[in-house]
Amino acid sequence: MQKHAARIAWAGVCISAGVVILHMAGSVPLWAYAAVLVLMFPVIIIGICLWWMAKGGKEDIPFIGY
Amino acid sequence: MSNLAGIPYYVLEFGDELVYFTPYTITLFLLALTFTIFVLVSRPERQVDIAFGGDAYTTKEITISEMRFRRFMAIACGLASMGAMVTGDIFNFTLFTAMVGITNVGIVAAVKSPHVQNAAFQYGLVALTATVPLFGGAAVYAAATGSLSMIELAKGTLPAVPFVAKAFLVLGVIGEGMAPFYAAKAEMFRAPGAPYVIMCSLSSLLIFLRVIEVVMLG
Amino acid sequence: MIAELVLATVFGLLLLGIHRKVIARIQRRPGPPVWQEILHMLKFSFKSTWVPATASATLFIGVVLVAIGIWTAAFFVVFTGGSLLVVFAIYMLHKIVEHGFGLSSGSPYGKFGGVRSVISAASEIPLFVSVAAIAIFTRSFTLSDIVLYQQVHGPLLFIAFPAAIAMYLVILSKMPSGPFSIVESKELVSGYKTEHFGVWRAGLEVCNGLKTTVLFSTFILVFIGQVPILWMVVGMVLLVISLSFACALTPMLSPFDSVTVQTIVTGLMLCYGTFLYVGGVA
Amino acid sequence: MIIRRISHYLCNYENIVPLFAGACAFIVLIGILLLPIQYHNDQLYPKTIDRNSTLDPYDRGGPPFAQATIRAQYPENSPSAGLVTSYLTPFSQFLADTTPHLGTTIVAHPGGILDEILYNTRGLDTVVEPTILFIAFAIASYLYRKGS
Repeated sequence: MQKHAARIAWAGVCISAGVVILHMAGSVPLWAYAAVLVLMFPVIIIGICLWWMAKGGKEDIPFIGY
Repeated sequence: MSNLAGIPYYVLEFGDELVYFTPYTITLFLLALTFTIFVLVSRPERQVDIAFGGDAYTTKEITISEMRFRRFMAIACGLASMGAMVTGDIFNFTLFTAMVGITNVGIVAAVKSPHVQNAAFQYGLVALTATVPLFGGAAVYAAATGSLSMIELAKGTLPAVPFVAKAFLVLGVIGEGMAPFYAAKAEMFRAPGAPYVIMCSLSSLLIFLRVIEVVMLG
Repeated sequence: MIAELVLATVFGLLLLGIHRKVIARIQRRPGPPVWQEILHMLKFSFKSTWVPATASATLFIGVVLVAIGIWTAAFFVVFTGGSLLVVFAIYMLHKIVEHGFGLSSGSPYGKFGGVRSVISAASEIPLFVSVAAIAIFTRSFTLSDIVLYQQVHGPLLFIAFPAAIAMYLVILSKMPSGPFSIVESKELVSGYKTEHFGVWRAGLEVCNGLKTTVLFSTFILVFIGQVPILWMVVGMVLLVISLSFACALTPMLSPFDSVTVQTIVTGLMLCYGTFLYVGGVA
Repeated sequence: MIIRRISHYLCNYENIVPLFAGACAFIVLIGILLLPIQYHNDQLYPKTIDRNSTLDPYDRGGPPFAQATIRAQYPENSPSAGLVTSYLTPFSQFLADTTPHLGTTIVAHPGGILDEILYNTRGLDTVVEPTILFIAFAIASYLYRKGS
């Protein structure tokens, strides 16, 4: 699970970095650059968080009161 | 005010009905698309009910046939709101809006709770009535300007749209989507099946956002 | 631009921390340190995480991604001086995110939070009236045009004061522990956030930080105009302090009262808009 | 307090129907006060009504299978506009020629009329309209089956 998340996060980082470089080189217009970042930013954040999170327990029913 | 929500980036022709994308409509369209995909792939949650005063709790299960029907309605609702987002024709917009209204009732019609069904019934009455101002508004648009195309209206060469037409259109959309009258909609939201009931709220917000753009044209 | 995105998130969380601190000081509590919200975000991000057994898993996770995604988009729109309508469409669609968070878990508390968020959807309508009022003056919805207008005619804060008040109220209704924050009231545990713990909550915090920065900077851009970045920061801090006073000194309204008050504000704004439109001020 | 009373009224969902009806009445009243609305003569889909035609309400003019003039908003998008004015099978044509009654049933009649404007220039409408009907039937039939 965590290895998987790390891979997703790295893929997101690589794609965003690629688009940033391409945008600086002038071959990607601003709107496409923004669109890619809008898609990738959530993925990167959740990916990184899932990667460094603590070991998970077993899933259970939701909180239903004290 | 011609360049209202951005220039149409892309125009798709269906005869006299143009489908166009501006930054505004494309944002709304993508949101509708995202949530329709969620409806398509996600299973409903099992809603937990607590018996107050004790530790007991029960989970509500949704039967397969109910789930299928509600998913179908929710997808139809998503498609209708996508259509309403991108269409460039007043009459077409009202048709899609009417479809949103009817699918919204359909989404909760299958729920077994009488409370939810009562609310859905009241909502259905309003949605039914709202078609009168909705289509009436479109008719006044056509009579006063001679055209139904939003792109033509935005050019500003046609006569100004009368205030009543805009008011009718907004009133119709409010009735179909129940935008500020949320009491009934909130009761409908107590129904289990999160991905589907979210579609009710999403579609009504979206058509409300779109009608704001529409009334600002012309 | 990814650096700006991260900075905006952290700064938004800092603003929320200042918000908490000022409220605490007004109420004569010590309050948490101002960077508490940032620590919060980090803390949640390395807690153990899973999806509740009763949840609708795809929606449960997907809505977190959507929450961050829409505010990233809003950030870019503000950053590039795009259309004000898009920013506010995203603001309204944040409601859907709240519904998604609340309803997807199956928890009754989350459900109540989601239902309250549906009730309070009327609160966003003053916003559109105020946007329309602004457009009557500036004849455009793009932020860059609004900024240009203000360079010629002075800040809109003085020209369209009622619109500023309406938008201020709208921002107030999104702040935690304000008079209109019925979705986060404490009898619902954490409202729609109840079931999103661990990583999912960290994602929600990121969204909140970004949202705060975007909304505040939009307010300053629209009503004061383009100012140097330092003054922008100062303005945002002042804004959050004034909001904290409003939040600390007013009780939370009951759900339907909150809706009624906001509907009345909408009615007043409609009168103002009609007055501007008919009077032909512009 | 007045706010408390208003919100008490609003929170009951049985009150939204009268509320909406009131809003409709209010807007209609404003509409009546703002009369007259100028009718724009340059209409998009003009229609001349020939009361003497046997196809009376549906007759859009022009002989079958010949080109008629149809004003479209974007004529370049519907190149075949006006080519099909009305389509009648020989039997329908016979009925139309001999009796004055075909006009009332023509849409339901097999081999009846094709509404040029609807099908040729406003194609998306014709798709959405039956979809609404279909959805309504689907809801009704589901509820019916659920009851049994």
